[in-house]
Amino acid sequence: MSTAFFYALVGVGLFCLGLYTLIVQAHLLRKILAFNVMGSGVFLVLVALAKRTEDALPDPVPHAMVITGIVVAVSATALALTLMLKLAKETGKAELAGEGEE
Amino acid sequence: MQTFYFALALFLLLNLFAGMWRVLRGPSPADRMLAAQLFGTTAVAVLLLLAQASASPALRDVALLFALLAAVTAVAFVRRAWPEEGGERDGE
Amino acid sequence: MEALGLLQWCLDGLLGLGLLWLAWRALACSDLFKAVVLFIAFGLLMALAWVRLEAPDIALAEAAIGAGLTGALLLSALARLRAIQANGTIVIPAQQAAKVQLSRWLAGTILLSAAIGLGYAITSLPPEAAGLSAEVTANLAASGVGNPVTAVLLNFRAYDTLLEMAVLLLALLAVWSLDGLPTAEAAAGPVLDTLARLLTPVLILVAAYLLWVGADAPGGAFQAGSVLGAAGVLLLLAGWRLQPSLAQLPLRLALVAGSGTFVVIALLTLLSTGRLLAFPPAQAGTLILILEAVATVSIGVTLAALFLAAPPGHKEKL
Amino acid sequence: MTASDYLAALLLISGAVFFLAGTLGLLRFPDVYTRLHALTKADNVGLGLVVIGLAIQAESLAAVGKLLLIWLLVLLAGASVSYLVARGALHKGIRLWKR
Repeated sequence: MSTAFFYALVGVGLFCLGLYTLIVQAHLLRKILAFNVMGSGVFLVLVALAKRTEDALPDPVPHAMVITGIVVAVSATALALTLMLKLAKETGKAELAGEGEE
Repeated sequence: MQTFYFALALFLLLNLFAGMWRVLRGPSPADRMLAAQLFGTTAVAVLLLLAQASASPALRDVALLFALLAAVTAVAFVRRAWPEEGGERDGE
Repeated sequence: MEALGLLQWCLDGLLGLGLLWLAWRALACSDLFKAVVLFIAFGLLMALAWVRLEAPDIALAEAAIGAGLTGALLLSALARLRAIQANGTIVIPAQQAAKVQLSRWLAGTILLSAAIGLGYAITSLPPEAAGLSAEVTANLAASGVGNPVTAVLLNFRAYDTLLEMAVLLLALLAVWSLDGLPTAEAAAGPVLDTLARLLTPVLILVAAYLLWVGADAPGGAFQAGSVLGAAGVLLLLAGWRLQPSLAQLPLRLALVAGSGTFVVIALLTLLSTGRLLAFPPAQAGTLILILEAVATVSIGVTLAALFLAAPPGHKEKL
Repeated sequence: MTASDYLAALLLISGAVFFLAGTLGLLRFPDVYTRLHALTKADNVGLGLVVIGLAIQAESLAAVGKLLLIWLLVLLAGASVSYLVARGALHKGIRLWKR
């Protein structure tokens, strides 16, 4: 197995770990972290699979997409954090209302 | 020489993971933050070694960024996120 | 040569497993502060992983964003959350333990099988795939720059970058419209003040350097903009605020300059060449440099404003 | 291997030893203040030795300059952050460790 595939598998692991946390954890800050980990997993898969070139430079198109993605991810994180704080200010807790409770 | 650089980089990376124990253990937030600070410096050293080993000077720019921004997270911690310890307002 | 290969494998293995372990610890631990610190360490290891994957451009972006912005954003959000919950009621969720256990098992099983399926899909991909690298290399000479990633970002797929500038602006508008919760900073002591004064010019210089080398070596507008944003974060943390006279029109102009220039150049190319953002090869280098320079300023100002989370001039309260 | 190779290797290994010492101190020392002390050794001396070792091998004078700049920046950040953390810890009432 080459390095590229190893990192791609790590990326898959990160994605699933993040998605699992996103589902089972209630606290919104943790959900935001989980979302970021998922994003990193996707980026890792993209860039790792771009490295499947023999001796040549890796495919630059996924690299460019991931750079864009990192900057978008940080701005989305900033927005999500502000939304979380706003919710906490309104309801006193940083969690989404569950079924049957309002 | 190349093998030697990689061996040292691996050694420093192992060091970094050993320091992870302090982040997990704490006890105070300052301890966790200090460990993160050491990770930054270790990463700078690893990047410089890799830059030399793989003859890619661009990695020195990555190390330069880490060195430049090492203080920002720690300053954010000291100025904003340091919870009261044993004070009347208990954060956690 | 064999020892070298083995060492590289150890390095990659340690990095990959370390990434998974850190992510797991960060997402599973009970203390939120610990989770944030572990996540910061995770970002650091990601930068090393990009280096190992021969993606120095991404490593630069990850280093600038991870070290300069994400940590500060998360830590200050955590502090604000604590302040809010110390005043209000802290609600401890009363969850039905059995139901939670069941849903965890269910989610865990489904995602484990998803991971296995995805892993299988990835390992069954062909081990050699050049992707678009041959096309990019063939057209690099006409792009106006020598760094293939910059060529993709600002010439071949420039519309991506145009829309990305719009996304950044939208995120900031959404944050501003939420009437965010600004934190007043206590006066900075002499050490922090000196640190900010020493580092800010170097940060601006490094941003300019990254912008310039981005044409032919790893670097470019996003990396430079993130470094500028980090400079803004450092200044904000040191208690510096934008003067009221600059906080209105000049700030807003700086925020929209990136998208604005992009749109103007897009229209000009549409009129002259008939295709959106198709640069004539002779002028491509100049156009890219102009676009990148303006985009750098806009990205930097937007990221710093996202960190402040409230329109400048907004009344600050503790 | 030439003489400068040996010198560089020696400097790099001593740098790595300081990193090891810093990590051990971080793990073994009893309180924040003593751990700060250990940390700064890795930051200042460890990275310093690594930088000098690599500067001997560097391909150009510009690369040497960049290496030194990186070291200076880490020194500046390390010193300031150590001061801020130690002062903060005193303010928060974390007691000094006494045997």
